Amino acid sequence: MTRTFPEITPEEATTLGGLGAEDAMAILGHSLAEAVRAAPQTPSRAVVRFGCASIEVEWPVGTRVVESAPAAAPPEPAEDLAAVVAPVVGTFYRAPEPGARPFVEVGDEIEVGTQVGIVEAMKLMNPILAEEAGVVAEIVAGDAESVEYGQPLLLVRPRTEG
Amino acid sequence: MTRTFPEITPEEATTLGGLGAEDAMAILGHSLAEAVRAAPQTPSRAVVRFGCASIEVEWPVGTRVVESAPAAAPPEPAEDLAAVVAPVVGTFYRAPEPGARPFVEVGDEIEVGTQVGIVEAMKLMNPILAEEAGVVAEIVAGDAESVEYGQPLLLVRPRTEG
Amino acid sequence: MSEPPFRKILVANRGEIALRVVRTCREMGIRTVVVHSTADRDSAAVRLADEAVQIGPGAPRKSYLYPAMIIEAALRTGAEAIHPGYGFLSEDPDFAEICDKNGIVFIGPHPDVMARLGDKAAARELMAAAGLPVVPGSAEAVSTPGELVETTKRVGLPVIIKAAAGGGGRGMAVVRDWDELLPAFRTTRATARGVFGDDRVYLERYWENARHIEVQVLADNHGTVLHLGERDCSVQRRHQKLIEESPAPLLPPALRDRLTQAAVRGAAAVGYTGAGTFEFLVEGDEAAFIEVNCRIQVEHPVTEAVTGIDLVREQIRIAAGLPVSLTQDEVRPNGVAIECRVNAEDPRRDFAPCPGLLTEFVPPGGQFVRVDTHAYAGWQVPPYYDSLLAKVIVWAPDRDQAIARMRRALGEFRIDGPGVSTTSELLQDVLAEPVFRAGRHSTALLRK
Amino acid sequence: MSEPPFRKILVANRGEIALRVVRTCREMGIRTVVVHSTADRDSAAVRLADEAVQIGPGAPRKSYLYPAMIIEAALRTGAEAIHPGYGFLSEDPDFAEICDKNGIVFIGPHPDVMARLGDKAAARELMAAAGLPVVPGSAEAVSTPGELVETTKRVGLPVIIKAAAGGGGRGMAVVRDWDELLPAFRTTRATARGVFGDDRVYLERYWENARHIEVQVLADNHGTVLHLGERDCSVQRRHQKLIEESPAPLLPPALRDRLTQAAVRGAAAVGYTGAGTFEFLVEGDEAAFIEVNCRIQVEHPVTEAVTGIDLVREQIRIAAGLPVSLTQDEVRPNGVAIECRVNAEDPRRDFAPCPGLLTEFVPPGGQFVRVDTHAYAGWQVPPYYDSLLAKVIVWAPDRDQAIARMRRALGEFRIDGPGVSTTSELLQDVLAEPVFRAGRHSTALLRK
Repeated sequence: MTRTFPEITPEEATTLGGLGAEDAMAILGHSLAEAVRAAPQTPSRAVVRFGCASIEVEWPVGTRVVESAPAAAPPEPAEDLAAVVAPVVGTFYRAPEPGARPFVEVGDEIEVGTQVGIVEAMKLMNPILAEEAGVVAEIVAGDAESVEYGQPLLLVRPRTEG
Repeated sequence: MTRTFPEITPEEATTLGGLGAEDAMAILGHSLAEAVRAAPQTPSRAVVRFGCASIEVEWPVGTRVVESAPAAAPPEPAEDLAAVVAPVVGTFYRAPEPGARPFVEVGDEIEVGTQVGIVEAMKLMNPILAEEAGVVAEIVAGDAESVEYGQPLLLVRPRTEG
Repeated sequence: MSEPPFRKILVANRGEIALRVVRTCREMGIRTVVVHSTADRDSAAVRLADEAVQIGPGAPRKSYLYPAMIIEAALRTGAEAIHPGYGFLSEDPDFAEICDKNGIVFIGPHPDVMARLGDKAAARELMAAAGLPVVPGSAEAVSTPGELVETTKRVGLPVIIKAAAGGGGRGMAVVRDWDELLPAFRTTRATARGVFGDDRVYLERYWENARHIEVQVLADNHGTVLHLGERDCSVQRRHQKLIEESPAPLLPPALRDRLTQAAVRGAAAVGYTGAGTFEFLVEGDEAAFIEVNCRIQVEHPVTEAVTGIDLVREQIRIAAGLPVSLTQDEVRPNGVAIECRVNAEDPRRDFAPCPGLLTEFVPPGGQFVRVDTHAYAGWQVPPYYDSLLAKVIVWAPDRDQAIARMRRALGEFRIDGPGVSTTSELLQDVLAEPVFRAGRHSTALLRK
Repeated sequence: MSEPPFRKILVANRGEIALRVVRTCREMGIRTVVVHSTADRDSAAVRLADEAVQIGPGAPRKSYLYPAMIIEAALRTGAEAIHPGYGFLSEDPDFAEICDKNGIVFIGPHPDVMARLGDKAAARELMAAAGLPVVPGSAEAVSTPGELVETTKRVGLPVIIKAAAGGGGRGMAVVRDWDELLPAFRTTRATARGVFGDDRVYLERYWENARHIEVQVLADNHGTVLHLGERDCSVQRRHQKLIEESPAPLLPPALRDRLTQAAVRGAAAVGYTGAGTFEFLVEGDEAAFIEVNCRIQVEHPVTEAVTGIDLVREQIRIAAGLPVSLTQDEVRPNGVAIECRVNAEDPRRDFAPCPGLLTEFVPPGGQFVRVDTHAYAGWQVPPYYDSLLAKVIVWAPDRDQAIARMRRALGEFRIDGPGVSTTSELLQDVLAEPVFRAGRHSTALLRK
């Protein structure tokens, strides 16, 4: 009766920093509550962890027998999008040059290492490469927009492993 | 039902990338509350951890099992003693004069208005009268002790009303 | 209210000094941009600034020591000038030059002046040539064991070996015996290479019982060089200043005049501009120049308290080409000021920094007490930076009252948090020490 | 360090002034006893004091206004003197006399002097006799409608009717029309009876556009009477001071001299001792005495900031029979100081006090800013007392810079809590007001 939620490593936690750690944690916490509410039966234990932070709940085993719950369809899992963040302060460009086709569009399949944009800083063009394979879900930074270190540029729905 | 979880080092604790710890804890606490509220049953144990700080709640097993509870003797209620407090700053005396018998002793039955002591302030003898009927349970201020406003002088076990 | 000298200034620092600079900018009607690492996202300076730009992760190399990111942030936000605070890039001539090349005013001396004074052996030569007394030592960096032994013979033991590019008490070793000489030389060079990326070291006579006295100068681009009196920073732990005060207790007036005049002469000789500090060692009637700090100092508030001059304001005005706003005659130090540095360090673990969550943080207040701090209850002290939590500065008409006031102020400071310890008790012990109260202490005070 | 003038002082007050007094006592090496109500059990003054005695419930009548309890606490703890702060029993000659009878030094003027100056009509007579200019008005308390009308005819409308025993802006009414006169008379008397237990009222000419200027004096038992310059307290809301500053802007030097000399002369004439304040109205070149405050004032820090003198320290020294610690020549006011009172009041509900829990409380800090406050995050503002949360005092070399500094300081003050509002925004609005910035405002500023 143990449900596992994806663990996030401290390294990921910091790279997600740009996404807003607060938001991420709120989402995770919400997910826990949602999962508990959605489950036909009280779990024996649930863990949510974000970097060094964790929430952990244990329920006594077998105390509540749910007599009538029909086998409901499993809840749609919360969308787990990965953010590609700005590695430097600079200007984000979606395309290699003005007027050219953007590196990627929403819906594009990308691989690890696919260039998804440029951040120009101190006249240097820093290519932004995907660190995860998947599908571009949303492009959150505007073209030619000023970005800070760690700011999300686009969101990727990671490819599911099977 | 208790498991041990890896300890989080201070180094890991700081990898949350600047998220205010207060905010983090607030968010975590919220999530915990939500999770508990969401479940139809009380958990046996819950832990919230942020770095070195943690909140840990355990629920006694079986407290909410209603149908099988035998008509046990009602639990002894937490002793609800009433304090007689000093109405002024001064010196507390247990007896009307040095060497005389104290107004009351532990175990004495007292009525509303029974004099239980004196607090001398500005050379005025303020009689201390019981405001509740009952039995003297303890005399907490020493004879000739300096007392503040509101300081308990003696404790009374109120007479039960039936 | 007159026009502000700049419309927008970028603060390239963190902690209390970033907040300090933002405060003066606000008072001058100048908008501020604070650049910060991810670890400082919730800092007091970021909260108070008009704009904030996150430039990198917690590690200083990738944020506060990363010139390109800072310049980029300045260009992007339209900042006209950069205030570097102290530490980090504040004394880096290359950074000052990059600012210049990008059309941004660096609030500090000219890069050439900084470069010349930044090499401590060279600075000593320069000041000796300007007629300042210098500690006997190596004329230049010592690079071979032969030079080392020869110089040591000449100046006599004990000696101190220092990194030419060093600062903040790091990269220093005191040698009292001949057989410690070569090992100390090797260690210091290794440290210097590791910490400052420059393994040059120099050597000077070590004064066991010297007092550390420094002179604050202000110099503008119009030929004015003022001094704002001296500070005594003799209470040090491993070359880290703990307590600073002005004026220096028991300093003979003639010697005080010699030091302040030497500083003014030295600053004029190198074409210094901005706020700077000339550091000296004093033992009895002897005094010797050690180095120049080309920036605002941690302890500048004691000078502000006795003179009433906002030093950061003067720095900004000078950088904008304005003249210093007063004359030497108008600088009239009054009373006594003392500063104590309250660090998050654990005295039981040899003063190791102890970052962590501050659950309680109530600084002292009231009459003649100033607190410069970026900390607040609920703040997580990050592990990446120095351990300074707060500077407590008091003023009083005389030194006895100032010490009593400081003891009162430290006594009411409430700081708590899991695992957080501070230097407050050590400071209070020093303030109660008879030799300190008599003003007869030297840098040896905490060496026992 | 010299022997302290007392070994132990009892502080018969609460809030920021109790903390203020405890701070000076600590600096002087004097032990402190703070008496407090149940509502102030967790107050900052109680925390900092050496001893605390709970003397009654939250209601002032049964605690801070209950002489027997305070005396009992003093005798019990062996306090040699009582500092009454401001408000409560600070100007009560009976209380001063009870102290005296019990062998306890009351830190304030002699009871007779307080009694004579406490009756405001009598005080005006006294000062007129000493050659001070007084506002035209009733020579004594006005007790019949006939006297009322006659006096009003003589001084001319508008007039202000004031409780003889009043203070703090209560028991006052301005009358602009004849038909308002009798109703105002009745109301004021009723208020005076209810609030002060004394229905005597007097009447004086009301100056519509006057400035409120007061002179701080210090007088000892050795015949020395000093003045420490003046304060301008013209920014008032319903006779409650909001902003105070020193020196008074645009006050002609000759008029300043007249006022300070009048205060010194008046203090000498009545045999005043301790710290006291002579209040005047000023309109153009005309000036008139209004009253004497026989205690430390809320706004004393502005005088401390420009003179460097700890007024509470002088009060204590004088009460112990010591001479004032400096001469008139040594009093050299420097620069400009401004104080703003940050009250827990709701501007949207006509500035009704709003007690409650402070969830966030981060006072400003940094250069030349002083904060006197007893509040802290997590503290519950009790409903029984005045709404003062904090006094923010700034110093600067000139008034423009002082205003800019105050705006900065108020801007960084973080106060939050469910239901807690403050006067901070109103203060900032006043600071931005052109007429205030020009120093041309009068007590009419907030009357619109």
